[in-house]
Amino acid sequence: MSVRVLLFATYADLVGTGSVELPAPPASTVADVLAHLRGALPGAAGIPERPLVAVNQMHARLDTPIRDGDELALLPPMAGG
Amino acid sequence: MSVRVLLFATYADLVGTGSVELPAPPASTVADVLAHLRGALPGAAGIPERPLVAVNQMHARLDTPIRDGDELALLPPMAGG
Amino acid sequence: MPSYLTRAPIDPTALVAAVSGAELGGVATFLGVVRNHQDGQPVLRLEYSAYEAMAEAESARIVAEAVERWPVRVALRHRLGELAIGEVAVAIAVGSAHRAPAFEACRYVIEEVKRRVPIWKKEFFADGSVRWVDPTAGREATRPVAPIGREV
Amino acid sequence: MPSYLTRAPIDPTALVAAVSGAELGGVATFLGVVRNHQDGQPVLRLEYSAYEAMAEAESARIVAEAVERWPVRVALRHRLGELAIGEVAVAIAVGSAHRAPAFEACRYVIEEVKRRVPIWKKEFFADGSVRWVDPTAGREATRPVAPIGREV
Repeated sequence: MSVRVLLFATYADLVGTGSVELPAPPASTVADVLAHLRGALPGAAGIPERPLVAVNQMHARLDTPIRDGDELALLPPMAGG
Repeated sequence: MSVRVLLFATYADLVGTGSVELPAPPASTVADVLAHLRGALPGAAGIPERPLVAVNQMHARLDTPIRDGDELALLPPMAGG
Repeated sequence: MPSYLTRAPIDPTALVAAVSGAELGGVATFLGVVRNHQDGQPVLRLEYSAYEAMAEAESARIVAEAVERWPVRVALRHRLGELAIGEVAVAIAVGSAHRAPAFEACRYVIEEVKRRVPIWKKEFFADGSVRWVDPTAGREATRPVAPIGREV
Repeated sequence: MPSYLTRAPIDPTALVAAVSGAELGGVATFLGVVRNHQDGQPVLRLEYSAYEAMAEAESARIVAEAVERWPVRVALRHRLGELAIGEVAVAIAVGSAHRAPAFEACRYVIEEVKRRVPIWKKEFFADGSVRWVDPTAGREATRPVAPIGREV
């Protein structure tokens, strides 16, 4: 299956892109996709071990399961307001 | 000595005036002046037993002493805001 | 000394500007607006009156207390005279570098204004009746506002 | 669905009007304003960016939570793009028949916006340097925002 990973702010700067499409085996979690990302893109090594994440535009956790076509976002510390 | 008594809102309506000058013996308190007012002006009977009071534009108490020339105000329940 | 009472419509934007500054990050405000009903009865308009000299002095004391207690700037304005439904009766703006003190000081000022500033409100109802508002009605008898004595 | 994000200057008066009503007596607002300094360094301007689809959705969820928890009307707007010192970055207006819920809901919304809405801020300093703001810097590592799972 396939997952779209979105990167923002410092994370996008680190990786050099704001969006990447990654393949993922069935029964993957957010943590699995994140590990895959670190392997695929060297800049991703600078992302913290346990970043804030969102799946399909809702806050999620590292053990949240991922389904085909999901949108996974890695969120640097938020600074709105 | 002499005290100026100010009345507002419902109390002014009850007494029929917003201001009255009253004589007061030395060592009078707010309560003494209030008792004198009730005797002097029939409408003052409608003022509660223990109204809110101010002396010289500061919140005061019934046992606050009164001095010559003081301005004593009887304050109905406040409704600002 | 600024005047805390006004007979002209209150412009909340001007109060916000008065407490804003390049070094301040947050502004909390409270606006008290004339409602169209009271205890279920339709209100047409209101008339606010005050013991003006004391209302100014007590407002100044409340603002001074807030500024002493929190790192804030405070603007306060209360309207007097006749007000229509929807008009602003009281406006408070509090600017601070941080939001917590801005909220706390703003809340403090409106609570103390309601409790301590000698202002009264006459309601004109749709049926032609008129009534002085008594916020303590239904509660126990009026109690002293604060045990503030004076030097003797 | 209203948009909670805007690239145009925010007009707080319009937000207040949106939550006012003839039956409501109080409006609490909070304005977040761009400060001219950060950790002692002079800031020239800011640039806000967002994960826009999620920022809209999360803002809607926060407003829905406030409206469910308190008897209030809520308006919320967050600015994106480049902002000058003194400009309003976020504005919240909460109307209610009573002031306590207006204050509480207003505070709730700003706290949750800061905690949960994916918006980032780039600071441009007077010395030419640029920095992404990290409000968690100096604290322990980032923690999950909320233990929100999803149905599986």
